[in-house]
Amino acid sequence: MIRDEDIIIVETPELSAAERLYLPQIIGGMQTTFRHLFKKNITVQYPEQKRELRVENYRGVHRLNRDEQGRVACVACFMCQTACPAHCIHIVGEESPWPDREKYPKQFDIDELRCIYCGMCEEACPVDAIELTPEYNLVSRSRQEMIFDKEKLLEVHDRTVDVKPRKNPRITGYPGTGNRSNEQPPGDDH
Amino acid sequence: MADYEPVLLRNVGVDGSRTLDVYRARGGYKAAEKVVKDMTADDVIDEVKRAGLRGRGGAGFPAGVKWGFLPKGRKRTLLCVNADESEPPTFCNRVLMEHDPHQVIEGIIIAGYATRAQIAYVYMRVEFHEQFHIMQNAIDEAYAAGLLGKNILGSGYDLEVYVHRGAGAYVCGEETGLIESIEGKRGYPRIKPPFPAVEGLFRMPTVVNNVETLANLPHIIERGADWFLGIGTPSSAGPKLFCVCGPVNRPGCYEAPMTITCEELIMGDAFGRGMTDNLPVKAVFPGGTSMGVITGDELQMKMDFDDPRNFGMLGLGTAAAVVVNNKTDIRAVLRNVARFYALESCGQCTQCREGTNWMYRIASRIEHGAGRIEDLDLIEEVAGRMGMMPGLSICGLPDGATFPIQGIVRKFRGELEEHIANQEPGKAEAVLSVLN
Amino acid sequence: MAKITIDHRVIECSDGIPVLQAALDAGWDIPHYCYHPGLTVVASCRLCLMEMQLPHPKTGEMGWVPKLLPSCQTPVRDGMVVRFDSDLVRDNQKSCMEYFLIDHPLDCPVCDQAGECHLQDYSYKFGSAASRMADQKHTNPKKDIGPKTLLYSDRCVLCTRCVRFTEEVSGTHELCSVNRGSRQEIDVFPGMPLDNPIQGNVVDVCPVGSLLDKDFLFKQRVWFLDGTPSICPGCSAGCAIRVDQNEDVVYRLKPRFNPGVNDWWMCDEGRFGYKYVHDAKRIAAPVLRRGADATTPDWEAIPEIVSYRFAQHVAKHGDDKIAVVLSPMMACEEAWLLVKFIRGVAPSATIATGFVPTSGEAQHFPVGCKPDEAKFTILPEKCPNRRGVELITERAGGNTCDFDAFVKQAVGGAYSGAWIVGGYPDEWVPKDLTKATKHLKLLVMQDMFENTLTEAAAIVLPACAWVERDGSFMNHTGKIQPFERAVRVPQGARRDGQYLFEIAGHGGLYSGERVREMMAEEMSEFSEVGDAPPKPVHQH
Amino acid sequence: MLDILKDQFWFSAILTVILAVVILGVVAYCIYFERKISAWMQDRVGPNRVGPLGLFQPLADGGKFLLKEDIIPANVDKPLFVLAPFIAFGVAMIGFAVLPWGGVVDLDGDGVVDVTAQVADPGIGLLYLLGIGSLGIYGVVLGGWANNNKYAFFAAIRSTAQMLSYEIPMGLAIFVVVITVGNLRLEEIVLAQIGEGNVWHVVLHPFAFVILLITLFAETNRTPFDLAEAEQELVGGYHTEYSALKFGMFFLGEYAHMITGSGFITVLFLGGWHLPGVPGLQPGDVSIWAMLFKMIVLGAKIVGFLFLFMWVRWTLPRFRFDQLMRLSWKGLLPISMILAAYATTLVYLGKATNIPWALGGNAAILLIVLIYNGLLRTEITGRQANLPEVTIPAEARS
Amino acid sequence: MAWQTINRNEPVFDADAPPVLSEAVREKIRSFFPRYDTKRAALLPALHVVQDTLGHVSWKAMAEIAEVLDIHPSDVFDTMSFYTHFWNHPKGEKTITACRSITCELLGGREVLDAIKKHLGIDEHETTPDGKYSLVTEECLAGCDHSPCMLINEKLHKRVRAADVPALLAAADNDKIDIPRSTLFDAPQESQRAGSGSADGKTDDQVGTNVAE
Repeated sequence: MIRDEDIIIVETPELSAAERLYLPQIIGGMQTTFRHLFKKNITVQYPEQKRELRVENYRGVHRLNRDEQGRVACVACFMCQTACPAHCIHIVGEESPWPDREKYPKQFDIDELRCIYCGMCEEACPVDAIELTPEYNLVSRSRQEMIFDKEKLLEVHDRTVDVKPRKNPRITGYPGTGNRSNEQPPGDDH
Repeated sequence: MADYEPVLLRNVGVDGSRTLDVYRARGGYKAAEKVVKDMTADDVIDEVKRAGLRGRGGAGFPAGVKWGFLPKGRKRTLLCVNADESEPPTFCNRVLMEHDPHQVIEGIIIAGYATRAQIAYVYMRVEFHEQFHIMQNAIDEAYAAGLLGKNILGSGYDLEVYVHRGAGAYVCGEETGLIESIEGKRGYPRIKPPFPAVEGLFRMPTVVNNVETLANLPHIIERGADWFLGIGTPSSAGPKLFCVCGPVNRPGCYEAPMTITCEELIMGDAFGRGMTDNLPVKAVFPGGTSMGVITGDELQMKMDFDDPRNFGMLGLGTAAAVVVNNKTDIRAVLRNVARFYALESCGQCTQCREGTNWMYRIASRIEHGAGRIEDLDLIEEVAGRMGMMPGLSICGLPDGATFPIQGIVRKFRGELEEHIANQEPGKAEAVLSVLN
Repeated sequence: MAKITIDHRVIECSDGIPVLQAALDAGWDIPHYCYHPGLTVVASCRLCLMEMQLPHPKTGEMGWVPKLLPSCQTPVRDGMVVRFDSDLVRDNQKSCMEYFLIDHPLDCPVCDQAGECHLQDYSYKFGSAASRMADQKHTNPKKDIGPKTLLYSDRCVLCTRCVRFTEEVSGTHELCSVNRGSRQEIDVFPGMPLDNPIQGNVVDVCPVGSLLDKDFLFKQRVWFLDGTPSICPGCSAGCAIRVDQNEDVVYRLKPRFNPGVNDWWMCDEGRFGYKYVHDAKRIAAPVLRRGADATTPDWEAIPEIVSYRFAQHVAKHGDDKIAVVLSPMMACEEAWLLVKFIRGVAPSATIATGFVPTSGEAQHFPVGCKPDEAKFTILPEKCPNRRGVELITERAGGNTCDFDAFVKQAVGGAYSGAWIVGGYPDEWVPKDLTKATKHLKLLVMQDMFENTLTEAAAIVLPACAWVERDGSFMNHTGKIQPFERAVRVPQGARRDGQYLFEIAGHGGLYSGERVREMMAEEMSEFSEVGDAPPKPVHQH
Repeated sequence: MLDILKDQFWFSAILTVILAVVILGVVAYCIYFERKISAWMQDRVGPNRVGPLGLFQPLADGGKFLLKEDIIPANVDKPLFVLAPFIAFGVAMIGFAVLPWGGVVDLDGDGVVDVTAQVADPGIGLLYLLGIGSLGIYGVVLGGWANNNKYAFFAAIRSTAQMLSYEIPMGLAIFVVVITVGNLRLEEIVLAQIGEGNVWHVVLHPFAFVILLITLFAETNRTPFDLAEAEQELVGGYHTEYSALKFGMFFLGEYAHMITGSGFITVLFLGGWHLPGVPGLQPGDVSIWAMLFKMIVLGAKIVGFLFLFMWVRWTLPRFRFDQLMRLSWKGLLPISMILAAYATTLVYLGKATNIPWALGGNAAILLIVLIYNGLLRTEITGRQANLPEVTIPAEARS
Repeated sequence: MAWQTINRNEPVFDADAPPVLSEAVREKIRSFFPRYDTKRAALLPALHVVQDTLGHVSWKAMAEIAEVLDIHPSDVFDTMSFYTHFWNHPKGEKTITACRSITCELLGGREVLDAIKKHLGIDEHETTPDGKYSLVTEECLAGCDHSPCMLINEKLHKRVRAADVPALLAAADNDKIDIPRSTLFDAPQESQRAGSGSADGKTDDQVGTNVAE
């Protein structure tokens, strides 16, 4: 519901005679474009040149983290699959073979082509098992290759293990998000 | 009160007081004979009602009124004798059964006759080994003398008395818990209504009375209600057994009218005779732990059914006082009390099952020097959220857990805060972070 | 009927039911764990407490009781006033929810109950955001308490519904609570696991994720599942069930409240008996045989082929040499359509009721009770609609017979053409009937799995499992209960109802309700079947 | 060899071949430059992968156009579907036939003019151009129709309306030149701008030049008038369903059209191959080298216009259709009518080439336009007046 | 570890082994039936008798009690586990029940308990390796006038000091009471106490009927 006081009514500005002729504006615009003809290009020649990512929370290829013992950290809770708006995650859960864990993913597929890289899976994950790495170079020769299975996602983790994706600090620290359980949940600032 | 002549404890100290012969020689079983031969059941109930005998088990409900709740056209009545004395530090029933079992049996006969019960179960806690043998021997004696069994004293009244031993559960001292326990189930208190008087043991109308209550009956019948009312105050009439223990010079069980004060009980010559080493009193649990705590400044409290409420206590309870001297760390007391209820909660109602245990965890953390100031508020709040008074539980056990803990935290908050302030800095956080 | 006031709203309810039940029926979401309408009241979870006005013991005047009362245990009285929306009540709920979670492991992500867990729901609705419990949690072990059930005792809230279920409904007493206080757990006696024919219900009555089904364990998260109201075809009791499926895969069956039939329960046989639905060996396409070669015709051509073959057969051999066997696995509507078709092409064709599979005796629960006192019964007749097809056969009039008679006559060569409907999950064809195929020049076989009859049939039509169809079953008491389609048929197949609808000469899409309307014109029994399934009186 | 060239027919034939090759090349590189210029204007690099500086990009594009699957969707009008791109491209190409590329030429230096550096020099060259130019729309309309696609059809209808609207001011602007010169031969029009007392028509009739320029944008479907292929609302417009070579034909046609249009406006207003005061570019210079020089000059002027086309495209946004119509009918048409009338008056007065008279008239018209725009056109008239008035509460004004 | 699963499908005793309850014991249990309306009510007496006879109530004994009382073994397990008095694993010949009620604790109960632990080298709910002593604690023995106190089997020892503990435990008849015993709940004559070691030879996991602190 929009409150009345939030509505700002903008009136159409009155045009002057010259403006109504449009020509000065057109000429002005053409001057601008002409000037840019001679400006320095800002293009980066991508495969040869690579630029540092300026955004820290760039959302690129997913990775499936490993725990301290090198096992997949995922507990197959399907939260990411539930949160995914593009329905690109497919999990098959199974009883885990390890004594300290109840459930683990027998199969974990992400269709990177379907994915819209919104990062919802990352937010939804209760054990920080799925994360979006800043890796943006994602190419393949077939659609099949772009469906990343568990092994491939773990490989991404091994490759990017040093990168700690930066997350929205407001979201971290809910009780039950693994290692941060003692922090107070957000609440007052709502 | 030195001139008070003990009634209930009159046979204590007499040689062979446990035997039928001695008991009879000292005037025993006259009341029972009078009742079964000359009185109707209603006469007995009226007399007891008139005497205003209030239950000695803790709740103080008038015994005669309780009997009056029995449905009129009932076929059978069962009598349960509550000898499951588990409340720390109460031991007056033990004293009664140990020294004068026949007095209890006579009370059972009178109560049984009044309620027209054919069977009486004496539910005795399992730790009373010696008392069980004494009681059972006395019952055997009574059977042999025709005081129990078929056709008591030729009156045509039949009463079987069975001793049923408990197995270590405080909650079986609650009347419905006791009933469930006799039925061979876990001692879960039942939801009321229906009250046991309507539907109790084996779904029959049942009366549950405390040993001490029953021990009063022969004297009421024998000496009359007026005599009974002449002792103590109108609302707290009759003789009462008081226990006093802890670091006092003469711990024990004493009989007195309910006009004495707590101070007298501890300091009086006829009673506790003062504190060991004359240390000041820090706190007293005057009615068993579950009734709550008073400080050393509140010793003027009268030990009757009403006055304790003015001191933030649940009631008189079992009138067993445990004294804490000022050498004692109040945190240890808190933990001990909390542990008792955590371990004895039956686990039926959520608030009690989880709350008592939570309180114990907090209390033991505080004792180990890892408390936080907010823990005091928390433990007080948790304590406030249980019990039958706000309607949150089936039985009164959580009320009993509430009052001592709330009392300790409220009345000794300064000391607790001081302890917390003086404990090793950061220990609470360290302990909590290890825990989680 | 009593009139009571809850939160200023006057509701009418039957006398003597608990206030909680009255409030639930009237649409309040009253939190509760230990209360279940099918079990005795223990009033131990203390979550449903409300403020109430009760008559004063002495004056008889109505007045507010100063304490909270368990609404599950207080029966309604006329004129009673109850307050649910009050600070006292909310306060209790909030603290109570905190207590429930004191030792709870909070492992919702791996808990199969998450999504339909009342610990979650109530925490969200009535609880507080954070727990103040900072001390170490007590962890109870996970127990394998039976061949089909797991017990996660650390998630348990000790409502003891499961224990009461085994005591009061199944009467088998496997479950018990052990220890006391906060160390209390649910357990079984070692070596006497929870293994009775209706044990699956303990999973349903469990309001939290403590008792879990091994069959469903970790298979799906419940929020992905879509439930469809259905009727169990396992026996002729006609238990109302819910089919939970996701993407056309049935993951589990759950009972639906159906007063007088199955109440809140269902048996394990029915619960786990749906596995054949996803059997790879099912017949998924029609087969047309001419001599040795078999072809798969288009579904569009089927009505014409079938009608033509029957018409030709009637012209050649006469219409009294044709028989139709109606399987008790069929829905009433399907049977009716088939009868209509056959009577259309061959008015004096014989209509026989199909093979009725039976197994053992009726099992009544609680174990050892008298049949008329049973709270739940598993019937020996392992088909859902014997009475339905019998009714339709009877109303069809003309030549009818039962299955044994049909087999005898068929072996004797009384028929030269037959349409036999199977659809049984298990092997069913009697040996004699196989022998009779040599007499049958035209055999239309409608079945789910290959058997000797489908091998001999000229036309094989795939039968579908009940979850793929819609229609109605008539249970052993004669109650007609509709069920809905839950999943789509396997690729290549078509719903029985649809092709029978077309073969019977109707156009458009088949729907059970539409056919029932047609049936109601001649069979009044079917005029009021289309009602929605009864509203669940109790949600969990 | 030379003798054969002296024959106008063979000369024209060879010229045709050369022109076809050159113009196709230019068209192809137009696409390259279009992309390059747009990139530069947006501070990018543009195509740079194929060959040095990306110069082979047009070849790669052409290869792609040739090799891609040529889809003819079901339910299209097949003959028209196939025909439309060829019409669009072909019509744009044949416009070059009448452009006077290099004046007259004396091939062997004998002082006798041998041939005209023009494929054809019809007396009605200008009319030919106009006619052919209008035919260009045929490709668009047919394509849009044949697509059997509602967006394409919308595009076709739009094009038709647009073409119809802009041909009138265009015709009137050309009329100004024609009436001034009094001849329809393009070579003559060029010559009329050269010599004593003659100036380029752009000096004489700047207003007419501007109008012709604007209408040319519309005629060639270039931004800001490319409503026939407005991606936002019409997917791809008339060529939605086209792919591969046929799409390429449309593409090439558009650029060919641009080149034709540029040549056209150069000839009409910018003196064709002439540059004042530059030796070798005067009517008297008839050597073969002068012809080549003239051709280069004309080519340069065309390239200049092409650049202008691109420049405008990457500067201005697309018009809305109602704006497009309003501009034509309410802006260009009245002005061009006044211009035409004024030019006619000048001719009648015999002051057709009198610069002060001509410029004075133009200035007066500009004044009228400004006065009308700035002072008079304050009221909303016509159907717009019936629109409900939006009232804004006083307190909401900020 | 919540994830480690206890398997309850396998029996913890051999069903074919000879019964652990003799006919005399069964008869003793049955003798309680007339006292109560239901057979089940004889469960607590039965458990007392069995614990008296065998020293503890093993799984097999529970199953046999259930058989005698005509109830399900899980009901026996259910009820038995509620009460702290019953042991489902073998206990020592003498059970030391130390009181840790508030009174005893105020008067040195903790020191006594520590002394017992130190002397026997066992912790609460444990049994000495020689099977002689088991140590448990009780919340209150109702002997507060003689605190600190402790029970050794049936004998209540009053005003125990930590220093007395070794001597007290060493005394041979520290569990003898000087009161004529009633035989009501006692084991039938012919059976002897099993002492340590369970009758079915199996030790089971601690589903403990004794609530650990």
